[in-house]
Amino acid sequence: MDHHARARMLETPLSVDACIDAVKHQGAGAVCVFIGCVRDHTLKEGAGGTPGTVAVVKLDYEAYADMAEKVIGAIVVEAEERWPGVRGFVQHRTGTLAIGDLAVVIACSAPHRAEAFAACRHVIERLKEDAPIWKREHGDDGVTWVGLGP
Amino acid sequence: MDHHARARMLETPLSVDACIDAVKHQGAGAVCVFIGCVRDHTLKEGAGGTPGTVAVVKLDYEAYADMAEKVIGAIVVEAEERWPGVRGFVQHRTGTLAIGDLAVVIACSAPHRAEAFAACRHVIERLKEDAPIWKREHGDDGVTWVGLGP
Amino acid sequence: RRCYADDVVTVLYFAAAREKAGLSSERLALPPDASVAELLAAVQARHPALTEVLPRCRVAIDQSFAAADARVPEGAEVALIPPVAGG
Amino acid sequence: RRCYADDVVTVLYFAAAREKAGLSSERLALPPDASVAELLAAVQARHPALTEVLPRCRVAIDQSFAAADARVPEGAEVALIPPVAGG
Repeated sequence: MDHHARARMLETPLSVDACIDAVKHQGAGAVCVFIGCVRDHTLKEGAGGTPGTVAVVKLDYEAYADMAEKVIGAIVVEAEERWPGVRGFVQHRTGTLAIGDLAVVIACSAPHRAEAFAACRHVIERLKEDAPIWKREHGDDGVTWVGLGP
Repeated sequence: MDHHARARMLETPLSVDACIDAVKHQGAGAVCVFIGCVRDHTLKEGAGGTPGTVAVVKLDYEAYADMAEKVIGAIVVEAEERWPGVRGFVQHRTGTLAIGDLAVVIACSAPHRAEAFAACRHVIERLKEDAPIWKREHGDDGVTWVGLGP
Repeated sequence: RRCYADDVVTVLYFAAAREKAGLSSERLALPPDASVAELLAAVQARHPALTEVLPRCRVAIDQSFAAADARVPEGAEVALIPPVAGG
Repeated sequence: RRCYADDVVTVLYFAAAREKAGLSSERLALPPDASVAELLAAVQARHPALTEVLPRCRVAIDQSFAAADARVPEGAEVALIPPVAGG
Protein backbone atom coordinates (compact mmCIF):
# COMPACT_ATOMS: atom_id res chain seq x y z
CA MET A 1 0.00 0.00 0.00
CA ASP A 2 1.63 3.19 -1.11
CA HIS A 3 0.94 5.71 1.62
CA HIS A 4 3.42 8.08 0.17
CA ALA A 5 1.22 8.50 -2.86
CA ARG A 6 -1.67 9.55 -0.62
CA ALA A 7 -0.19 11.55 2.23
CA ARG A 8 2.69 13.95 2.52
CA MET A 9 4.01 15.77 5.59
CA LEU A 10 5.60 19.06 4.51
CA GLU A 11 7.70 21.68 6.23
CA THR A 12 6.92 24.11 3.43
CA PRO A 13 3.64 25.85 2.56
CA LEU A 14 0.90 23.52 1.31
CA SER A 15 -0.61 23.63 -2.18
CA VAL A 16 -4.34 23.24 -2.78
CA ASP A 17 -3.70 22.93 -6.51
CA ALA A 18 -1.20 20.11 -6.00
CA CYS A 19 -3.73 18.18 -3.92
CA ILE A 20 -6.47 18.69 -6.52
CA ASP A 21 -4.14 17.63 -9.34
CA ALA A 22 -3.26 14.50 -7.40
CA VAL A 23 -6.87 13.27 -7.36
CA LYS A 24 -8.55 14.85 -10.40
CA HIS A 25 -9.09 12.52 -13.40
CA GLN A 26 -11.40 12.19 -16.37
CA GLY A 27 -13.82 9.91 -14.55
CA ALA A 28 -14.25 12.26 -11.58
CA GLY A 29 -17.21 14.60 -11.70
CA ALA A 30 -16.65 15.90 -8.18
CA VAL A 31 -13.72 16.96 -6.02
CA CYS A 32 -14.18 17.93 -2.38
CA VAL A 33 -11.32 19.80 -0.72
CA PHE A 34 -10.99 20.47 2.99
CA ILE A 35 -8.56 23.14 4.15
CA GLY A 36 -7.67 23.51 7.82
CA CYS A 37 -5.99 26.80 8.60
CA VAL A 38 -4.72 28.62 11.68
CA ARG A 39 -7.51 30.63 13.27
CA ASP A 40 -6.89 33.85 15.16
CA HIS A 41 -8.84 32.66 18.21
CA THR A 42 -9.72 29.54 20.05
CA LEU A 43 -12.28 28.59 22.64
CA LYS A 44 -10.84 28.02 26.08
CA GLU A 45 -12.45 26.86 29.28
CA GLY A 46 -11.97 30.08 31.26
CA ALA A 47 -11.70 30.15 35.03
CA GLY A 48 -14.88 28.73 36.55
CA GLY A 49 -15.57 26.81 33.37
CA THR A 50 -17.02 29.74 31.46
CA PRO A 51 -15.95 29.27 27.81
CA GLY A 52 -13.99 32.26 26.65
CA THR A 53 -12.11 33.00 23.47
CA VAL A 54 -8.38 33.34 23.51
CA ALA A 55 -6.44 35.17 20.82
CA VAL A 56 -3.96 32.93 19.03
CA VAL A 57 -0.68 34.31 17.76
CA LYS A 58 0.82 31.25 16.09
CA LEU A 59 0.91 27.45 16.22
CA ASP A 60 3.90 25.12 16.19
CA TYR A 61 3.05 21.83 14.46
CA GLU A 62 5.12 18.79 15.37
CA ALA A 63 4.75 15.35 13.85
CA TYR A 64 6.10 11.84 13.98
CA ALA A 65 6.35 12.35 10.24
CA ASP A 66 6.99 8.83 8.94
CA MET A 67 4.21 7.34 11.04
CA ALA A 68 1.90 10.25 10.26
CA GLU A 69 2.25 9.61 6.52
CA LYS A 70 1.56 5.91 7.09
CA VAL A 71 -1.47 6.54 9.32
CA ILE A 72 -2.98 9.23 7.07
CA GLY A 73 -2.25 7.18 3.97
CA ALA A 74 -4.05 4.22 5.52
CA ILE A 75 -7.00 6.45 6.43
CA VAL A 76 -7.25 7.61 2.80
CA VAL A 77 -7.17 3.96 1.66
CA GLU A 78 -9.96 3.27 4.18
CA ALA A 79 -12.05 5.98 2.51
CA GLU A 80 -11.24 4.71 -0.99
CA GLU A 81 -12.35 1.22 -0.03
CA ARG A 82 -15.48 2.42 1.71
CA TRP A 83 -16.57 4.74 -1.13
CA PRO A 84 -15.62 3.04 -4.39
CA GLY A 85 -14.36 5.40 -7.08
CA VAL A 86 -12.83 7.80 -4.56
CA ARG A 87 -9.24 8.96 -4.82
CA GLY A 88 -7.76 10.91 -1.92
CA PHE A 89 -4.65 12.92 -1.22
CA VAL A 90 -3.52 14.80 1.89
CA GLN A 91 -0.83 17.35 2.64
CA HIS A 92 -0.16 18.25 6.27
CA ARG A 93 2.16 21.00 7.44
CA THR A 94 4.77 20.92 10.21
CA GLY A 95 6.73 23.80 11.71
CA THR A 96 5.61 27.21 12.94
CA LEU A 97 2.43 28.58 11.33
CA ALA A 98 1.03 32.11 11.45
CA ILE A 99 -2.66 33.04 11.44
CA GLY A 100 -4.19 32.03 8.11
CA ASP A 101 -1.48 29.56 7.16
CA LEU A 102 -2.68 26.19 5.83
CA ALA A 103 -2.16 23.31 8.26
CA VAL A 104 -3.87 20.56 6.25
CA VAL A 105 -5.33 20.12 2.77
CA ILE A 106 -7.41 17.05 1.96
CA ALA A 107 -8.68 16.46 -1.58
CA CYS A 108 -11.03 13.64 -2.51
CA SER A 109 -12.33 13.03 -6.03
CA ALA A 110 -15.18 10.73 -7.04
CA PRO A 111 -17.58 10.22 -9.93
CA HIS A 112 -20.32 11.92 -7.86
CA ARG A 113 -20.40 14.54 -5.11
CA ALA A 114 -21.92 12.44 -2.30
CA GLU A 115 -18.88 10.14 -2.15
CA ALA A 116 -16.41 13.02 -2.53
CA PHE A 117 -17.94 14.88 0.45
CA ALA A 118 -18.27 11.74 2.58
CA ALA A 119 -14.71 10.59 1.93
CA CYS A 120 -13.22 14.03 2.57
CA ARG A 121 -15.08 14.35 5.86
CA HIS A 122 -14.06 10.81 6.87
CA VAL A 123 -10.40 11.58 6.30
CA ILE A 124 -10.30 14.76 8.38
CA GLU A 125 -12.22 13.16 11.25
CA ARG A 126 -10.02 10.05 11.33
CA LEU A 127 -6.84 12.11 10.86
CA LYS A 128 -7.70 14.11 13.96
CA GLU A 129 -8.15 10.88 15.89
CA ASP A 130 -5.02 8.96 14.91
CA ALA A 131 -2.40 11.01 13.07
CA PRO A 132 0.62 11.46 15.38
CA ILE A 133 0.65 15.24 15.00
CA TRP A 134 0.63 17.87 17.75
CA LYS A 135 0.23 21.61 17.93
CA ARG A 136 1.59 24.01 20.47
CA GLU A 137 -0.62 27.04 20.65
CA HIS A 138 0.88 30.44 21.39
CA GLY A 139 -2.07 32.37 22.73
CA ASP A 140 -2.44 35.48 24.80
CA ASP A 141 -2.90 33.10 27.76
CA GLY A 142 0.52 31.55 27.24
CA VAL A 143 1.76 28.47 25.39
CA THR A 144 -0.14 25.19 25.62
CA TRP A 145 -0.23 21.83 23.88
CA VAL A 146 -3.62 21.58 22.21
CA GLY A 147 -5.59 18.55 23.34
CA LEU A 148 -3.66 18.09 26.53
CA GLY A 149 -6.16 20.11 28.52
CA PRO A 150 -5.45 22.00 31.74
CA MET B 1 -28.43 41.58 -0.19
CA ASP B 2 -25.36 41.59 -2.41
CA HIS B 3 -25.61 38.45 -4.51
CA HIS B 4 -22.85 39.63 -6.76
CA ALA B 5 -20.43 39.37 -3.87
CA ARG B 6 -21.35 35.72 -3.43
CA ALA B 7 -21.98 34.30 -6.88
CA ARG B 8 -20.45 34.87 -10.27
CA MET B 9 -21.37 33.34 -13.63
CA LEU B 10 -18.25 33.23 -15.83
CA GLU B 11 -17.64 32.46 -19.46
CA THR B 12 -13.95 32.01 -18.70
CA PRO B 13 -12.19 29.22 -16.75
CA LEU B 14 -12.98 29.17 -13.03
CA SER B 15 -10.43 29.76 -10.27
CA VAL B 16 -10.38 27.67 -7.09
CA ASP B 17 -7.88 30.08 -5.56
CA ALA B 18 -10.16 33.07 -6.23
CA CYS B 19 -13.06 31.31 -4.50
CA ILE B 20 -10.90 30.42 -1.49
CA ASP B 21 -9.55 33.95 -1.25
CA ALA B 22 -13.11 35.29 -1.32
CA VAL B 23 -14.07 33.40 1.84
CA LYS B 24 -10.83 32.89 3.78
CA HIS B 25 -10.31 35.19 6.79
CA GLN B 26 -8.46 35.21 10.09
CA GLY B 27 -11.42 33.87 12.04
CA ALA B 28 -11.94 30.88 9.74
CA GLY B 29 -10.28 27.64 10.79
CA ALA B 30 -11.90 25.64 7.99
CA VAL B 31 -12.65 26.05 4.30
CA CYS B 32 -14.62 23.45 2.35
CA VAL B 33 -14.42 23.64 -1.43
CA PHE B 34 -16.62 21.70 -3.84
CA ILE B 35 -15.53 21.42 -7.45
CA GLY B 36 -17.88 20.04 -10.11
CA CYS B 37 -16.12 19.09 -13.32
CA VAL B 38 -17.05 17.50 -16.63
CA ARG B 39 -16.87 13.72 -16.38
CA ASP B 40 -15.97 11.53 -19.34
CA HIS B 41 -19.05 9.32 -18.88
CA THR B 42 -22.57 9.49 -17.64
CA LEU B 43 -25.18 6.95 -16.63
CA LYS B 44 -28.02 6.59 -19.09
CA GLU B 45 -31.18 4.54 -18.92
CA GLY B 46 -30.41 2.18 -21.77
CA ALA B 47 -33.13 0.53 -23.84
CA GLY B 48 -35.27 -1.66 -21.57
CA GLY B 49 -34.28 0.43 -18.55
CA THR B 50 -30.91 -1.22 -18.07
CA PRO B 51 -28.56 1.53 -16.85
CA GLY B 52 -25.59 1.88 -19.17
CA THR B 53 -22.74 4.33 -19.30
CA VAL B 54 -22.41 6.72 -22.20
CA ALA B 55 -19.14 8.39 -23.12
CA VAL B 56 -19.34 12.17 -22.93
CA VAL B 57 -17.37 14.35 -25.35
CA LYS B 58 -18.26 17.83 -24.08
CA LEU B 59 -20.97 19.83 -22.36
CA ASP B 60 -22.51 23.15 -23.37
CA TYR B 61 -23.56 25.15 -20.29
CA GLU B 62 -26.27 27.75 -20.75
CA ALA B 63 -27.57 30.07 -18.05
CA TYR B 64 -30.06 32.80 -17.38
CA ALA B 65 -27.00 34.54 -15.95
CA ASP B 66 -28.51 37.45 -14.04
CA MET B 67 -31.13 35.30 -12.37
CA ALA B 68 -28.60 32.54 -11.74
CA GLU B 69 -26.34 34.94 -9.81
CA LYS B 70 -29.35 36.13 -7.80
CA VAL B 71 -30.59 32.60 -7.04
CA ILE B 72 -27.15 31.22 -6.15
CA GLY B 73 -26.33 34.34 -4.12
CA ALA B 74 -29.56 33.90 -2.17
CA ILE B 75 -28.72 30.21 -1.59
CA VAL B 76 -25.32 31.21 -0.16
CA VAL B 77 -27.04 33.74 2.12
CA GLU B 78 -29.40 30.93 3.19
CA ALA B 79 -26.36 28.86 4.23
CA GLU B 80 -24.72 31.81 6.00
CA GLU B 81 -27.87 32.40 8.00
CA ARG B 82 -28.36 28.75 8.80
CA TRP B 83 -24.74 28.15 9.86
CA PRO B 84 -23.53 31.28 11.64
CA GLY B 85 -19.94 32.22 10.91
CA VAL B 86 -20.04 30.79 7.39
CA ARG B 87 -18.97 32.81 4.37
CA GLY B 88 -19.64 31.40 0.94
CA PHE B 89 -18.68 32.16 -2.64
CA VAL B 90 -19.57 30.43 -5.90
CA GLN B 91 -18.27 30.59 -9.46
CA HIS B 92 -20.24 28.81 -12.18
CA ARG B 93 -19.11 28.39 -15.78
CA THR B 94 -21.09 28.90 -18.98
CA GLY B 95 -20.11 28.01 -22.53
CA THR B 96 -18.66 24.82 -23.99
CA LEU B 97 -16.64 22.68 -21.59
CA ALA B 98 -14.32 19.77 -22.36
CA ILE B 99 -13.76 16.71 -20.14
CA GLY B 100 -12.10 17.82 -16.91
CA ASP B 101 -13.07 21.47 -17.18
CA LEU B 102 -14.46 23.07 -14.02
CA ALA B 103 -18.19 23.77 -14.19
CA VAL B 104 -18.72 25.02 -10.62
CA VAL B 105 -16.56 25.92 -7.63
CA ILE B 106 -18.16 26.50 -4.23
CA ALA B 107 -16.05 27.65 -1.28
CA CYS B 108 -17.41 27.96 2.24
CA SER B 109 -15.34 29.10 5.21
CA ALA B 110 -16.30 28.82 8.88
CA PRO B 111 -14.63 28.85 12.29
CA HIS B 112 -15.00 25.04 12.39
CA ARG B 113 -15.16 22.25 9.81
CA ALA B 114 -18.68 20.95 10.53
CA GLU B 115 -20.31 24.20 9.41
CA ALA B 116 -17.97 24.57 6.41
CA PHE B 117 -18.86 21.06 5.13
CA ALA B 118 -22.58 21.46 5.83
CA ALA B 119 -22.83 24.87 4.16
CA CYS B 120 -20.86 23.77 1.10
CA ARG B 121 -23.04 20.70 0.65
CA HIS B 122 -26.20 22.79 1.12
CA VAL B 123 -25.16 25.22 -1.58
CA ILE B 124 -24.43 22.59 -4.25
CA GLU B 125 -27.66 20.70 -3.52
CA ARG B 126 -29.83 23.84 -3.62
CA LEU B 127 -27.97 25.18 -6.66
CA LYS B 128 -28.83 22.02 -8.57
CA GLU B 129 -32.49 22.47 -7.64
CA ASP B 130 -33.03 26.14 -8.46
CA ALA B 131 -30.22 27.77 -10.41
CA PRO B 132 -31.48 28.51 -13.95
CA ILE B 133 -28.58 26.70 -15.63
CA TRP B 134 -28.74 23.97 -18.26
CA LYS B 135 -26.28 21.63 -19.88
CA ARG B 136 -26.42 20.06 -23.29
CA GLU B 137 -24.50 16.82 -23.28
CA HIS B 138 -22.63 15.71 -26.38
CA GLY B 139 -22.33 11.98 -25.85
CA ASP B 140 -21.66 9.07 -28.13
CA ASP B 141 -25.47 8.57 -28.12
CA GLY B 142 -26.08 12.02 -29.56
CA VAL B 143 -26.87 15.43 -28.04
CA THR B 144 -29.35 15.72 -25.18
CA TRP B 145 -30.44 18.29 -22.62
CA VAL B 146 -29.50 16.88 -19.23
CA GLY B 147 -32.44 16.54 -16.90
CA LEU B 148 -35.02 16.59 -19.65
CA GLY B 149 -35.12 12.82 -19.77
CA PRO B 150 -36.15 10.73 -22.77
CA ARG C 1 -52.68 51.39 -15.46
CA ARG C 2 -54.07 51.89 -18.92
CA CYS C 3 -57.55 50.61 -19.17
CA TYR C 4 -58.47 47.89 -21.63
CA ALA C 5 -55.05 48.01 -23.35
CA ASP C 6 -52.90 44.89 -23.36
CA ASP C 7 -49.91 44.44 -21.08
CA VAL C 8 -46.78 43.93 -23.10
CA VAL C 9 -44.24 41.62 -21.57
CA THR C 10 -40.94 40.11 -22.71
CA VAL C 11 -40.80 36.33 -22.77
CA LEU C 12 -37.37 34.63 -22.62
CA TYR C 13 -36.87 31.06 -23.84
CA PHE C 14 -33.94 29.00 -22.55
CA ALA C 15 -32.34 25.65 -23.39
CA ALA C 16 -34.87 23.10 -24.68
CA ALA C 17 -37.64 25.73 -24.73
CA ARG C 18 -35.56 28.00 -26.96
CA GLU C 19 -34.73 25.06 -29.17
CA LYS C 20 -38.38 24.02 -29.58
CA ALA C 21 -39.74 27.57 -29.92
CA GLY C 22 -36.99 28.46 -32.37
CA LEU C 23 -36.29 31.85 -30.72
CA SER C 24 -34.70 33.13 -27.52
CA SER C 25 -37.08 35.98 -26.71
CA GLU C 26 -40.11 37.86 -27.92
CA ARG C 27 -42.53 40.55 -26.79
CA LEU C 28 -46.04 39.35 -26.03
CA ALA C 29 -49.26 41.27 -25.52
CA LEU C 30 -51.41 39.94 -22.67
CA PRO C 31 -54.81 40.98 -21.36
CA PRO C 32 -54.31 43.22 -18.31
CA ASP C 33 -53.75 41.43 -14.99
CA ALA C 34 -53.06 38.17 -16.81
CA SER C 35 -51.93 35.19 -14.72
CA VAL C 36 -48.88 33.03 -15.42
CA ALA C 37 -51.26 30.28 -16.52
CA GLU C 38 -52.83 32.60 -19.08
CA LEU C 39 -49.38 33.58 -20.32
CA LEU C 40 -48.41 29.93 -20.76
CA ALA C 41 -51.59 29.29 -22.71
CA ALA C 42 -50.72 32.20 -25.02
CA VAL C 43 -47.18 30.91 -25.49
CA GLN C 44 -48.47 27.40 -26.16
CA ALA C 45 -50.82 28.75 -28.82
CA ARG C 46 -47.99 30.62 -30.54
CA HIS C 47 -45.49 27.76 -30.38
CA PRO C 48 -47.22 24.35 -30.60
CA ALA C 49 -43.76 22.73 -30.68
CA LEU C 50 -43.48 23.64 -27.00
CA THR C 51 -46.33 21.30 -26.08
CA GLU C 52 -44.03 18.67 -24.60
CA VAL C 53 -41.58 20.83 -22.70
CA LEU C 54 -43.93 23.56 -21.48
CA PRO C 55 -45.57 21.49 -18.73
CA ARG C 56 -42.09 20.80 -17.32
CA CYS C 57 -41.11 24.47 -17.24
CA ARG C 58 -41.14 26.72 -14.23
CA VAL C 59 -41.78 30.40 -14.83
CA ALA C 60 -39.78 33.36 -13.53
CA ILE C 61 -41.17 36.88 -13.42
CA ASP C 62 -38.46 39.53 -13.25
CA GLN C 63 -35.96 36.86 -12.21
CA SER C 64 -37.97 35.33 -9.39
CA PHE C 65 -39.84 32.06 -9.64
CA ALA C 66 -43.60 32.58 -9.92
CA ALA C 67 -46.55 30.31 -9.22
CA ALA C 68 -49.20 29.56 -11.87
CA ASP C 69 -51.69 31.97 -10.26
CA ALA C 70 -49.21 34.85 -10.02
CA ARG C 71 -50.09 38.05 -11.93
CA VAL C 72 -47.84 39.11 -14.79
CA PRO C 73 -47.21 42.85 -14.43
CA GLU C 74 -46.98 45.21 -17.38
CA GLY C 75 -43.47 45.21 -18.89
CA ALA C 76 -42.37 42.17 -16.92
CA GLU C 77 -39.46 39.97 -18.02
CA VAL C 78 -40.93 36.48 -17.99
CA ALA C 79 -38.65 33.46 -18.42
CA LEU C 80 -39.55 29.86 -19.20
CA ILE C 81 -37.26 27.66 -17.09
CA PRO C 82 -37.03 24.03 -18.33
CA PRO C 83 -35.75 21.43 -15.83
CA VAL C 84 -32.41 22.84 -14.65
CA ALA C 85 -29.04 21.06 -14.60
CA GLY C 86 -26.45 23.28 -12.95
CA GLY C 87 -23.25 22.28 -11.22
CA ARG D 1 17.32 -14.37 20.44
CA ARG D 2 20.11 -13.84 22.84
CA CYS D 3 19.39 -15.58 26.12
CA TYR D 4 19.20 -13.62 29.32
CA ALA D 5 20.51 -10.47 27.60
CA ASP D 6 18.31 -7.39 27.54
CA ASP D 7 16.44 -6.24 24.47
CA VAL D 8 17.59 -2.79 23.43
CA VAL D 9 14.90 -0.57 21.94
CA THR D 10 14.76 3.04 20.88
CA VAL D 11 12.16 5.19 22.65
CA LEU D 12 10.97 8.37 20.94
CA TYR D 13 9.38 11.21 22.92
CA PHE D 14 7.08 13.70 21.17
CA ALA D 15 5.39 16.97 22.06
CA ALA D 16 4.47 17.20 25.77
CA ALA D 17 6.28 13.91 26.49
CA ARG D 18 9.51 15.25 25.01
CA GLU D 19 9.07 18.48 26.93
CA LYS D 20 8.54 16.68 30.25
CA ALA D 21 11.23 14.03 29.68
CA GLY D 22 13.69 16.67 28.49
CA LEU D 23 14.87 14.54 25.53
CA SER D 24 13.51 13.41 22.17
CA SER D 25 14.85 9.86 22.10
CA GLU D 26 16.95 7.36 23.99
CA ARG D 27 17.96 3.71 23.85
CA LEU D 28 16.48 1.56 26.58
CA ALA D 29 17.39 -1.93 27.71
CA LEU D 30 14.38 -4.12 28.47
CA PRO D 31 14.10 -7.68 29.75
CA PRO D 32 13.46 -10.02 26.80
CA ASP D 33 9.83 -10.28 25.62
CA ALA D 34 8.87 -7.20 27.62
CA SER D 35 5.33 -5.86 27.21
CA VAL D 36 4.39 -2.27 26.41
CA ALA D 37 3.21 -1.92 30.01
CA GLU D 38 6.62 -2.98 31.27
CA LEU D 39 8.29 -0.51 28.94
CA LEU D 40 6.07 2.30 30.24
CA ALA D 41 6.95 1.40 33.79
CA ALA D 42 10.65 1.58 32.91
CA VAL D 43 10.15 4.96 31.22
CA GLN D 44 8.17 6.26 34.18
CA ALA D 45 10.97 5.20 36.54
CA ARG D 46 13.58 7.01 34.44
CA HIS D 47 11.53 10.18 33.95
CA PRO D 48 9.28 10.92 36.96
CA ALA D 49 8.30 14.20 35.31
CA LEU D 50 6.30 12.10 32.84
CA THR D 51 3.92 10.93 35.57
CA GLU D 52 1.10 13.18 34.47
CA VAL D 53 1.30 12.81 30.70
CA LEU D 54 2.28 9.12 30.47
CA PRO D 55 -1.19 7.75 31.31
CA ARG D 56 -2.58 9.81 28.44
CA CYS D 57 -0.06 8.53 25.91
CA ARG D 58 -0.68 5.84 23.34
CA VAL D 59 2.31 3.75 22.30
CA ALA D 60 3.48 2.93 18.78
CA ILE D 61 5.83 0.06 18.03
CA ASP D 62 7.61 0.45 14.70
CA GLN D 63 5.06 3.09 13.70
CA SER D 64 1.94 1.10 14.47
CA PHE D 65 -0.23 1.68 17.53
CA ALA D 66 0.26 -1.07 20.13
CA ALA D 67 -1.90 -2.26 23.01
CA ALA D 68 -0.58 -2.39 26.58
CA ASP D 69 -0.11 -6.16 26.39
CA ALA D 70 1.78 -6.10 23.09
CA ARG D 71 5.34 -7.44 23.14
CA VAL D 72 8.21 -5.06 22.39
CA PRO D 73 10.58 -6.80 19.95
CA GLU D 74 14.34 -6.42 20.14
CA GLY D 75 15.51 -3.28 18.32
CA ALA D 76 12.00 -1.86 18.04
CA GLU D 77 11.33 1.85 17.58
CA VAL D 78 8.84 2.67 20.31
CA ALA D 79 7.10 6.05 20.34
CA LEU D 80 5.14 7.73 23.13
CA ILE D 81 2.15 9.44 21.53
CA PRO D 82 0.53 12.14 23.73
CA PRO D 83 -3.05 13.19 22.82
CA VAL D 84 -2.85 14.17 19.15
CA ALA D 85 -4.03 17.44 17.57
CA GLY D 86 -3.61 17.28 13.83
CA GLY D 87 -5.46 19.20 11.16
